[in-house]
Amino acid sequence: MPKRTIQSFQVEWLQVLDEHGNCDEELRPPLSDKEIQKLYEYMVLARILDEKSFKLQREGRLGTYASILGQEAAQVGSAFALQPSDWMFPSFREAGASVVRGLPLRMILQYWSGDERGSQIPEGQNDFPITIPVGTHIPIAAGAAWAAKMKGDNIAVMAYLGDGATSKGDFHEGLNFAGVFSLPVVFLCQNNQWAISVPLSRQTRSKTLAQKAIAYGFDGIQVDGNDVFAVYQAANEAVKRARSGGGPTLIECVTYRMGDHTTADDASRYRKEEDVQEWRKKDPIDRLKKYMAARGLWDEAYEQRVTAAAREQVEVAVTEEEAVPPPDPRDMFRYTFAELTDELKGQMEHFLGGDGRVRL
Amino acid sequence: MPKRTIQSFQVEWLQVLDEHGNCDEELRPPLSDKEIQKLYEYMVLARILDEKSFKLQREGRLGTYASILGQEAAQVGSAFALQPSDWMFPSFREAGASVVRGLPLRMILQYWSGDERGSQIPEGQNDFPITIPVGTHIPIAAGAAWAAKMKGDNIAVMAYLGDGATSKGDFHEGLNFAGVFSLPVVFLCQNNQWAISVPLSRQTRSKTLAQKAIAYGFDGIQVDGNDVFAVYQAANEAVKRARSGGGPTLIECVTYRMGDHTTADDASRYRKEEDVQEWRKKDPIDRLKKYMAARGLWDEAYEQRVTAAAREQVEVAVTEEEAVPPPDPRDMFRYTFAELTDELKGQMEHFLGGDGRVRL
Amino acid sequence: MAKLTMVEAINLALKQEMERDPSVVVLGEDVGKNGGVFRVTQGLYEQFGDARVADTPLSESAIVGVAIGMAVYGLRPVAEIQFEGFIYAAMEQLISHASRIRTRSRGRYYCPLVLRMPYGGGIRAPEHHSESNEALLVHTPGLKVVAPSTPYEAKGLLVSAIRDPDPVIFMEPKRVYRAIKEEVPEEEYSIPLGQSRIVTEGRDVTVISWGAMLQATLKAAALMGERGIRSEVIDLRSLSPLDDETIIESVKKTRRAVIVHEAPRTCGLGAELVARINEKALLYLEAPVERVTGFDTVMPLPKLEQHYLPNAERVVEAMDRVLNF
Amino acid sequence: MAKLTMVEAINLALKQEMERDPSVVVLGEDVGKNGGVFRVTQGLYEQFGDARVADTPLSESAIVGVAIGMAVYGLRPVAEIQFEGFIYAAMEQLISHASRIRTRSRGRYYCPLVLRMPYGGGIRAPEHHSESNEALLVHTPGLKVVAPSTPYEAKGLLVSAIRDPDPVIFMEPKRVYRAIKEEVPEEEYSIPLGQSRIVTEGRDVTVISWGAMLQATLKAAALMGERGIRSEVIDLRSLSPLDDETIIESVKKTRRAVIVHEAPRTCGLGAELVARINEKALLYLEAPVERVTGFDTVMPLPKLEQHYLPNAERVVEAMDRVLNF
Ligand SMILES: Cc1ncc(C[n+]2csc(CCOP(=O)(O)OP(=O)(O)O)c2C)c(N)n1
Ligand SMILES: Cc1ncc(C[n+]2csc(CCOP(=O)(O)OP(=O)(O)O)c2C)c(N)n1
Ligand SMILES: [Mg+2]
Ligand SMILES: [Mg+2]
Repeated sequence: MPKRTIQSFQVEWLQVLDEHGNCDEELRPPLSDKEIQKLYEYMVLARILDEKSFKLQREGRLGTYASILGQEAAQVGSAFALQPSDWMFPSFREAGASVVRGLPLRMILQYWSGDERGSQIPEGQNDFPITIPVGTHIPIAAGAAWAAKMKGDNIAVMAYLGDGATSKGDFHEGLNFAGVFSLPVVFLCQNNQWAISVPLSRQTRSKTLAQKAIAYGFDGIQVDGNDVFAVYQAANEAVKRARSGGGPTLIECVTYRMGDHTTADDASRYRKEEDVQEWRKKDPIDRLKKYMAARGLWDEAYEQRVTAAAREQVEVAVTEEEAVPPPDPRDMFRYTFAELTDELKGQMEHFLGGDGRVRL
Repeated sequence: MPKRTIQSFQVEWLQVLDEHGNCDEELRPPLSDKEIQKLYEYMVLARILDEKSFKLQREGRLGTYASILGQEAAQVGSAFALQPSDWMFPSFREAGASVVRGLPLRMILQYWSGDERGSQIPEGQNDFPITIPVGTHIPIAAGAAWAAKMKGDNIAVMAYLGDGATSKGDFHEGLNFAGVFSLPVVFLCQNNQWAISVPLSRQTRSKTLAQKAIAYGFDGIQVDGNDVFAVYQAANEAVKRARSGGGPTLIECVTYRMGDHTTADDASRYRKEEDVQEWRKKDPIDRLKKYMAARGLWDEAYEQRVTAAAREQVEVAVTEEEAVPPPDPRDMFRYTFAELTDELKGQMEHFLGGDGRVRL
Repeated sequence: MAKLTMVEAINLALKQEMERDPSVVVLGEDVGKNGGVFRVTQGLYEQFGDARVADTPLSESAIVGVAIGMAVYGLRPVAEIQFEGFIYAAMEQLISHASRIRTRSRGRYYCPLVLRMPYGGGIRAPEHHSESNEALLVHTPGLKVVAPSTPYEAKGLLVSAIRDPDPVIFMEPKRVYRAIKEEVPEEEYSIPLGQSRIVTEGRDVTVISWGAMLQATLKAAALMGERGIRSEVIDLRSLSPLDDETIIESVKKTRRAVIVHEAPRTCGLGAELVARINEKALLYLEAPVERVTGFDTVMPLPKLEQHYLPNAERVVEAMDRVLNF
Repeated sequence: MAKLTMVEAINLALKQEMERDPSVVVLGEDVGKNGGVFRVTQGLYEQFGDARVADTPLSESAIVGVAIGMAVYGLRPVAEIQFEGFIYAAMEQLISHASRIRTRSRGRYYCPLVLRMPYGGGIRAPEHHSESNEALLVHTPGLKVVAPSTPYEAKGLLVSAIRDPDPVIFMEPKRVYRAIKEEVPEEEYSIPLGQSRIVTEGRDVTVISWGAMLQATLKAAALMGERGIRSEVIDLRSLSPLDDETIIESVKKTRRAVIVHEAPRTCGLGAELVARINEKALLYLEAPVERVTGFDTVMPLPKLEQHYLPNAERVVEAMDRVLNF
């Protein structure tokens, strides 16, 4: 009579490009030179936008901002696997992924400047606005995936989340739904080791986040999140599996939040500079640069061109954003429902000074 | 450069006593003959109470009732592993476990008759009242375990839950907390295959519920839930581990809800009688009876004694319960806070007819 | 015309809307083969199949979250929360997403979701199965909240709710589910959201209620009628937005008002109605508006529930108070 | 006596209560080494260690659920929800358990839990970081709800909240956190729950507010004072239970009332106050009670928030309306 093993599970780790730029060509995804350069250019653009946003905040020209420094590969590599017809659900720290998706840079700045119009995603672009309550977009993404499946649309949905988000009930419920209904959705977790000041060890006792997929009966994989090839490879496989009816995947990108949590945070209160230093050596852009240089895809002139173009793009976006007239306060009311209710009409009129006061 | 396995997990299955009463004596927990008889007697009492409750409901003498038929071993075997100093958090289908814990049978009936006094657990008995919102007691149990740990109390907490409960966010958040803080708590899941009409396959895509523990970095085990020895063995190990600082365990008892979900349900709408028949052969009481008979611990005279005593106990409880005067409507107000607020005093007085009306 | 219960009327509305519009889908716990614990979705699974009538895992937050995703993607989900007492887990999805996706995205995305849930007491149900939590939802900007009071009303309002481009919480008074039958047309009709209904015209006192409380209210009005008091009974129907016009016009006429609801008194919807009457008709009032409500206590288990729930007697007493102030 | 900010005053109360009573423990996101995102728990981790000042996983529902379990087991947990906009996930634990364990178990178990949360707008924070959702909590029987308005008040009320045998939601107006300093005694004192406070006495009009809105209210009262209007400003303090006596006495004296809150208007706590004034002082009123509130829209992002939040100007206008009715 048995005490016997009835289930076995493995969690795999994928790294293609190590921190010195050494690449396992067998594992390397079949990207063209152009595509590799594109990955690099997106990462550079993401970083320059990030640096600029940080500076603007410090100058009082932007509100609270959440830096993506260090997470460029995780974001760019994963978003690069998406088609425009796929849907993307960001958390709140996805400027890099949004850049790849083609969200106008101006809108990214506009959002962080405290203007809802930054979330008015252009028609035809299947990106959801930023979600602030951690993890709550996960079931929504699953629902969109379910709708796509019902409609027979051949698309995948990608939902971004952090290590902290894995503790929320909505993570569990969303992934569980995705498993039960075998939905075309990829959960892209950027394990950057921190949820504000709370380290991963306080978020879970599990050794990996990838293994959480076991609870839902689908695959999880852990990848080097600073290796854009590994991220792209895993994301691409998962997205294809999703589109072809193979169901969901959880991808854990092991990375590090190099900056403060947001511009409102001071990470030196709770973590040591040495720990951050360790991760500087693993910089995702540096290692791709080394690889490209060795392959002849990168030289100083190229670097100059790429950074200059990125700077230019960012500067234009800043100028554009700062030229946008302030939002119309009537927008508070207008978008509450498809049609303004009598009640809201009354409140708006009162606000506008129906009884003699003018507030605009 | 690696694509390599970094984590491996196994889920084990434990059965000690098969459905024919064959026992693996090596695996059998070291219970005395008296204790084995005690297990049997508790199961018989639980079943007789259950049958009576069902009948009372049909006669209009009890409100909606949730039968435990078929789950006696899972409940009795697990609760038997607890000390009085341990804490127990039932879901809503734990009459069997409550019997073992020594909750006056009268109170079990009183609860299902729609009287809060059935939840006024006797002082000194560390049982939580029944929780109706599925799974929501799980974090509360974790919190009690945390408090016990902080206070240095050498106890374990056992929280009961069903297969349906594993889909709730609170299951996830509660087990995750238990893992992170290595809390002395045992999660005892009775996988009875159904959540009302929703079968297990709609609850999760995972092959076992036990494997969900992997997500939280602690052990899960699947046991034959109709085998009281296996359940006791797993529970006892887990409880001891908890008390000695070894952290939480998830135990999945594979069993079957033989009856309707509650007296308000009609299971024939959604499941086939054949499926139920299959499980009748696995009856937890029958198989222990067979084993005991073979060991000389059971004969007809013993059976008569045991059932007669159980019937008597249940009848006394029914009589007691039905003799209890109806609750005082003032109780609605009295227990809202430690002290009646002025507001509630006013409402109670109004209710009592302060302005001339008498309602009592 | 067939006489239907409210359960049957809602079922018919669902069936017809699903036939009309392939983007209407139903999801929730036990809504499939079992046809819902109250049989409201009976037959839909058989007619429309598993893809459009989906039993879900036991996850209220995800039921709402997933339905939001479906709605955003272009479907018209009708999700069920099995009992109102289990909606709290879904509050984050409702408040933080359903209600504000339109305004957050400045109109790019919106959320045509219907969330059905039985609510209210009086059927001797277990704890959490008898709550009346409309105020939490009415206080949430961006949600519409509807509570039908009769079978006819239920069908017409549900049709409007399903066709509405914004999230609508559809609160079904479970005590009425099978308590009354009414002629309900097989043909399509709809009742616009946002409008209350004058059930009986009268000049002496306005009595406002909704859902199951309408029955107690009408009974009280009849009792008062025997004493020559002509009550204007208003079925609120739309709890959000409120139909101020109907309410205020009536109070201006009767100069006296009583509000009846099951929910706890403090911060219940009754308070808002009093506030609006205060704001728009203060000088008309001959007496303080009376609230007949549940108490500020937890809804008790069955043995005490009849003491908690407003009944005709308590409504009559309140009417007496406003009439004899 | 030291002049402290509200953050410092709350911190001091926590420290002293933890010193006094070893069963007081603090838990929440970032409350440990980081000292809380607003630094309210600063230094506690260093003084009391990891066991009594615990950073938790990012799980609002479990933070409350676990704290309930601790409270039931005999501790006095003070849990933090980082921003009020994240409390919705914990509503099920609050409504279905914290508020009713005492009554469910008829007194066998109870829940001396304090849930601290910063609330309200005006600090240019992201979405969900500026909400004012007290009405949801006040509508829940079995919860006490407190909102201090100044540093002195915060310390005294928090001490009472921690010592209270029932669950108390302690809503901290984050806009006030560092905006004002006040003398706060180092010595132990407490302010009883359930009592409002008359901040300025006056005979012409009663103005009721709480939390951060008290500042705008006082400013308005000062402006009106320049015009010879003597306002009676009431700091509500205890949002549940309400202190009817103080409010009603004042309104009976002034015959005019204005209520100021940040939350959306419909079904906000203001409505309840109007309803109580209506019930207990209708005949004294010279004008409809005015509500100066947030709109029934989602609290906007920073670029529009100043349009949403009541300010002194809007309060003055409302006072003018009740005075010139
Ligand atoms: C439900 C919820 N609780 C708390 C917060 C406050 N908060 C914002 S980000 C954050 C940490 C998130 O950690 P993680 O998911 O790892 O994402 P990261 O910040 O590392 O990108 C917290 C606690 C929030 N936004 N939502
Ligand atoms: C949160 C919540 N949702 C829905 C319900 C209604 N309901 C009561 S029991 C039940 C199924 C529970 O299934 P499971 O956890 O497997 O326990 P079992 O009934 O099999 O013992 C449901 C859906 C509830 N009580 N709580
Ligand atoms: Mg993180
Ligand atoms: Mg079950």
